[in-house]
Amino acid sequence: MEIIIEAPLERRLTDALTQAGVTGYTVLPVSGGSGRSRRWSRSGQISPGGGMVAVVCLTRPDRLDSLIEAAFSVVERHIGVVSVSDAEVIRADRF
Amino acid sequence: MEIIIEAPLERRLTDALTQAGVTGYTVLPVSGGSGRSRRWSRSGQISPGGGMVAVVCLTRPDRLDSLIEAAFSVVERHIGVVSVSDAEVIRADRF
Amino acid sequence: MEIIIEAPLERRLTDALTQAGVTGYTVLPVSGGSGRSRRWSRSGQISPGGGMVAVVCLTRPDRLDSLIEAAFSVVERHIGVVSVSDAEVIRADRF
Amino acid sequence: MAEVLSLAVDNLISPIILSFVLGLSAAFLRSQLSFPEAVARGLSIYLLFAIGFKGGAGVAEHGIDLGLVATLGAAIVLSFGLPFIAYALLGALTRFNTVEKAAVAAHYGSISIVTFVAATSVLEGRGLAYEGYMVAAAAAMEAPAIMSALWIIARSGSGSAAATGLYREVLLNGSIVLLVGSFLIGMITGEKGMETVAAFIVSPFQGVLCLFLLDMGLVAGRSLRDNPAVLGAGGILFGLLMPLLGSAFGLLAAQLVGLSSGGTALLMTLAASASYIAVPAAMRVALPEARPSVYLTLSLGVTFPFNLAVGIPIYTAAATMIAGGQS
Amino acid sequence: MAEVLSLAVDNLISPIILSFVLGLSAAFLRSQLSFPEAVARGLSIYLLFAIGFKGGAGVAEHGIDLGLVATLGAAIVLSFGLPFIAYALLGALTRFNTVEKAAVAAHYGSISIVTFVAATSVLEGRGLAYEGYMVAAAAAMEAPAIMSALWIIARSGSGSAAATGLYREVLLNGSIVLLVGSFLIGMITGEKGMETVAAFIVSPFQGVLCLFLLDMGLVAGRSLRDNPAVLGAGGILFGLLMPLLGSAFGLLAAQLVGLSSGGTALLMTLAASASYIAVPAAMRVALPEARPSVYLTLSLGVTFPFNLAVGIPIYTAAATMIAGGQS
Amino acid sequence: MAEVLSLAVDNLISPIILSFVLGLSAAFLRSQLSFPEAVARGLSIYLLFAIGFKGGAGVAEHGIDLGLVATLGAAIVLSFGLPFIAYALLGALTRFNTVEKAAVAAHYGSISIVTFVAATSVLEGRGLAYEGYMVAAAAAMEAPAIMSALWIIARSGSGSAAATGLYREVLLNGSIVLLVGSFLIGMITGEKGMETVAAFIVSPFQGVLCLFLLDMGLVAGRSLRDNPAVLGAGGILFGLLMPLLGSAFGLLAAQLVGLSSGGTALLMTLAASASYIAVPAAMRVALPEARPSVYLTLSLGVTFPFNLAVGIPIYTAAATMIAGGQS
Ligand SMILES: Nc1ncnc2c1ncn2[C@@H]1O[C@H](COP(=O)(O)O)[C@@H](O)[C@H]1O
Ligand SMILES: Nc1ncnc2c1ncn2[C@@H]1O[C@H](COP(=O)(O)O)[C@@H](O)[C@H]1O
Ligand SMILES: Nc1ncnc2c1ncn2[C@@H]1O[C@H](COP(=O)(O)O)[C@@H](O)[C@H]1O
Ligand code: NA
Ligand code: NA
Ligand code: NA
Repeated sequence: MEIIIEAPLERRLTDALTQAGVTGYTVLPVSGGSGRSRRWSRSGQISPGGGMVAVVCLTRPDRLDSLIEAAFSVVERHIGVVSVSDAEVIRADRF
Repeated sequence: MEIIIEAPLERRLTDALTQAGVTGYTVLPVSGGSGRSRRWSRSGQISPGGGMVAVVCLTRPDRLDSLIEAAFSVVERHIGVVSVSDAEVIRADRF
Repeated sequence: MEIIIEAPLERRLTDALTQAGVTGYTVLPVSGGSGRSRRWSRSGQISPGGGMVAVVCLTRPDRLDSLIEAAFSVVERHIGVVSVSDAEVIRADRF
Repeated sequence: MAEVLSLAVDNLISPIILSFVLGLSAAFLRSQLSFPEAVARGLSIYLLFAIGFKGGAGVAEHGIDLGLVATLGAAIVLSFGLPFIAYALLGALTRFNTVEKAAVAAHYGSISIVTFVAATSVLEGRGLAYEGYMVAAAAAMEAPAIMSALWIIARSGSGSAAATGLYREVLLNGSIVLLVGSFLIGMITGEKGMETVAAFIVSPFQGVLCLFLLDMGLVAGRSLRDNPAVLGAGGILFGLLMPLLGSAFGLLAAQLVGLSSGGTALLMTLAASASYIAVPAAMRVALPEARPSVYLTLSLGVTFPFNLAVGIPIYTAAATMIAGGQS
Repeated sequence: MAEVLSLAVDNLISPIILSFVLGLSAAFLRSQLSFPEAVARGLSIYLLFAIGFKGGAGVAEHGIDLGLVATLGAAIVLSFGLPFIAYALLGALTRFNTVEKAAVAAHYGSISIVTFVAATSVLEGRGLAYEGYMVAAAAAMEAPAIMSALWIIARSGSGSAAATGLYREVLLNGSIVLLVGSFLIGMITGEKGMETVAAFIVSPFQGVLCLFLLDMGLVAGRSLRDNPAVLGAGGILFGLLMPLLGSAFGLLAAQLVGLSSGGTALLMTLAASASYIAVPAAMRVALPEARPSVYLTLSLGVTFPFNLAVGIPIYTAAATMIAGGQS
Repeated sequence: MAEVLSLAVDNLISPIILSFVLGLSAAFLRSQLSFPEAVARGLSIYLLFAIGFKGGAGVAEHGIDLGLVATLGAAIVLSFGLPFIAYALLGALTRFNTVEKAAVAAHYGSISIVTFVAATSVLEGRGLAYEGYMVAAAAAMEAPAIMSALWIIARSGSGSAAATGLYREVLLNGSIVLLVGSFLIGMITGEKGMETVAAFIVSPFQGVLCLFLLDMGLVAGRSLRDNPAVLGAGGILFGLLMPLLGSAFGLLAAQLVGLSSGGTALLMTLAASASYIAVPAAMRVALPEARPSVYLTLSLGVTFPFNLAVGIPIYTAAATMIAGGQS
């Protein structure tokens, strides 16, 4: 599952994911983008509110629904995109 | 769809994608890599020409072909990689 | 194939991948994350040892197994996650 | 009047303003000049630390008096009150919806620390002293306006504001903590501390400010360029009138508290300025329906340049005329 | 004793320490204040370059003597030896497993260059001179401790250490190369070189150090906050005792080598400090089973603040008392 | 000759060159020392702003004269013309294909601003004055060479150059805008402006340049190390001969225009230097078939160190001998 969301919400999202029981997640910086709202870029910004981050979360399929719900409870009213794709995790014993 | 391309072409690529009618895209910074041409790393560089960026674009399958074409018109002669993978977008009403 | 691994091991991993015969890879910076071991974030860190990186590697399915093995020989005892997902590469003549 | 004009011209051809103009021009010419995010944030950390420390060292030198408490009180009242005035003015001038009006109002009750810093450097250029604790007043004005905006929303019933943990986040946001913290350090270590760090925080200050304003010009210019129509004539008018209105309240408050002419100019500047760091981040959390393009373009693209180029000289002239005898 | 106390108080209300305290407090208050990684690394590059250059220029001024060689020898012996003492003390105080004890031991044999830098700035504040080549001693102490730790592991038979290419990596890690390189540049260009760069590396030094320690406070505070229980009482005790023990060996070595009182204080500080840059990175490669939360929290969260606030004044006082006559 | 040698030795043991050598050595030793991209770009922003401002302030002090116009004209002609010479020399010395020869030629017609900055600091070290508007000449030489290269390609019929929007992009690239902008600011604000920012842009300049050249050494060293064979003996020879050839044309142009000896040395340096920022980015867009490893290794790995270590002293000596009487 990959979620692109506004930076000020990062902690709220990761807290929600943790509560929903994910074993881990990874946050990637995003340097710019465009969507319905506007085109933006991180260069020169000083406001942590200006940017987005991408949160990637590998999880078991049966946990997915509760995760999506958790993610949605945070993302819902905000700018952002949630997508899910199949991935096989090699060290699966962890999950 | 994910495109890894030289940084000086970022704007040309996103413009082409926008003209091809994508609803949005996200640009991720890339810190290094290796390909046929050479191994490179961003550290210490001052030239915006030296690096690559990754452009991720979620889109409907039926739009994909025209997008790929648009992306190719830019990427064709340059260094870069285009890949496509399946992803289910949760807020699909947007696309 | 996507591998999230501790930054001090980046070179060892990419060397192993290169020896295993990949045609290329891309390194993305990671700004934070959480896993079994702990929650961490890159902000304010000066130690290159503190962070993680994500290494993305597109490859032909038949090469995958030897790649995974190569990646594992490095990742095995360390903190990190390896995942594989299907992706269609458009400029396939390269691989 | 002649003095205002001379002040204004002097101000306009200072390296600081010209650097901002350079950034603005580069953005409009679509130059690819840009500062890495980390550099921009590094510069802002420097400026906050330096201005806080200088303020604290100033207080250490002159001693704390009742003025500090009174000024902090006045600052907080201003920050609580100005959003209501802004909200009313927005109602008269624009067609933004309630949520957006409230979000914009929060920005104008809060402050822009760079505008404050630019004003201190104009004062120093004129040899006008100001109370060191004005820095504390600036910090005190960052947050209250957000509460007023949320209160407006709650009363109007239009959409709930998600505020769990928000107050804590805002009160402890990076710039407030850095400003108050370095203010305290300056106050505790006083003259002796100042000596050890002056070569870092005093001498190169103006130059760093130039680079920072160059970056601000780039960001402001791009936000204006990318969102030309989002404000409308009414919105732009608001962005020019509100600082003047705000500064009038600042002048009133400064008179009540009995600030020096330098301090008066600074309180006017604070009241006139609009936030573009702390409040936008809070609004993304609390009022996500409000468009960032509206409030960022207004505060960064209209009011910030207005204050920098025209506002500060006006406030300084007004302050020296009215509060001149007191300092 | 009175002098130690006065030194300690003086030290505690310096801008440097207070900046660290500010960072620590911000982290505990869960403020979102943070330095971009690039800024933090930029500051550390500046500090390493400046301290190396100053050391080299100092050597150029006073000439090289046998003291340099003897001091380097003593430093290397200390770095090799201290891990064994740390390992034994950890055995007595904690229940960490062998791999973790070895990893921690490596950190305490190696050094923290920022602690060293803070100590030089305390010495300069007191007007105490020190040998320029102490910087070279610092560089020489970074790596040997790692070999001792791997030797401990190899002997105990508990898990193999993956060390292909590790020594090369450690000996050529960024901070050693930068420190030694700028030391050489300072030595070669001497007074004349110093003149051209003094306005960059001398005057603003203290101020940059403040900002850097502010960031260190943030990072140390977060590591303490996120891992409160990982150390246990025994671990924390180790983090407080080991620097005192290490500094005693440093004092002994300094006496044998005949360092000045300033140099003695610095060698004590080096012996007392624990690495949090070079060694953690090496441990991630060589002993991945050891938890970073253990060794980072100990070295960054316990020993670093201890040395900064309490240790350095003690070492300085001890050095001036014991080596005082020699300088 | 003796003077050239003394100049060369003096130059070689300056902190600036030694910092570059340190970076080069670290890269060859495969040390992991590295500057974050944001720090490197921040340093380059500082250098461009400072050198532009100083140039402008110099012009403000001495007044504008016809020399400025003539020098700009000469600079533009040089930048247009040098690529043809480079292209011919490449044909004689290497087996690169047409596209690659054109791409390399564009680099040598354009300029390296850091080489220019290093030359100004050598001149200042010798007490040689130069015309402030040389900075404008540097900016003027960045772009024309690209047009010559595209013209060569178009005439040879080998592959079309994709140039939509390219000229605009190149003319408004970050370094030109920053250089010209700060030049104008320096010119407008003059001595008074200089006073307010001197502590930032003048005093620490040399030190910042050291750090920047350290990073350049790392980057240049890595590019040499990773692409040892790509140039061939002919390519390397080109990288050493072309700057000498270019500087001769620079000398000629300077004589025609009547520059002072300092200005002559700078124009020679500009003509001798090769771009590694603006032109590579333009080539990635316009001539993507040309390998970056060829032109970057040549300009950054061969010509840049050559100019820094050997070229600048030669150009300075030649300029003082030939143009000496005029200044
Ligand atoms: N189709 C898309 N593909 C990839 N990223 C997108 C897409 N749409 C939106 N985004 C990202 O989500 C952010 C917010 O989108 P929006 O809510 O549409 O303004 C944008 O700035 C992009 O970074
Ligand atoms: N197989 C691959 N997997 C992932 N990234 C790749 C791959 N091949 C190339 N790349 C990326 O694309 C860039 C240019 O590749 P190339 O055109 O082969 O030189 C490299 O620097 C990598 O960042
Ligand atoms: N389920 C997951 N999804 C995405 N990233 C993960 C996941 N688990 C762990 N990671 C990443 O891998 C790193 C190390 O994980 P661990 O080895 O579990 O401590 C974390 O810091 C995350 O960046
Ligand atoms: Na205000
Ligand atoms: Na130690
Ligand atoms: Na040239």
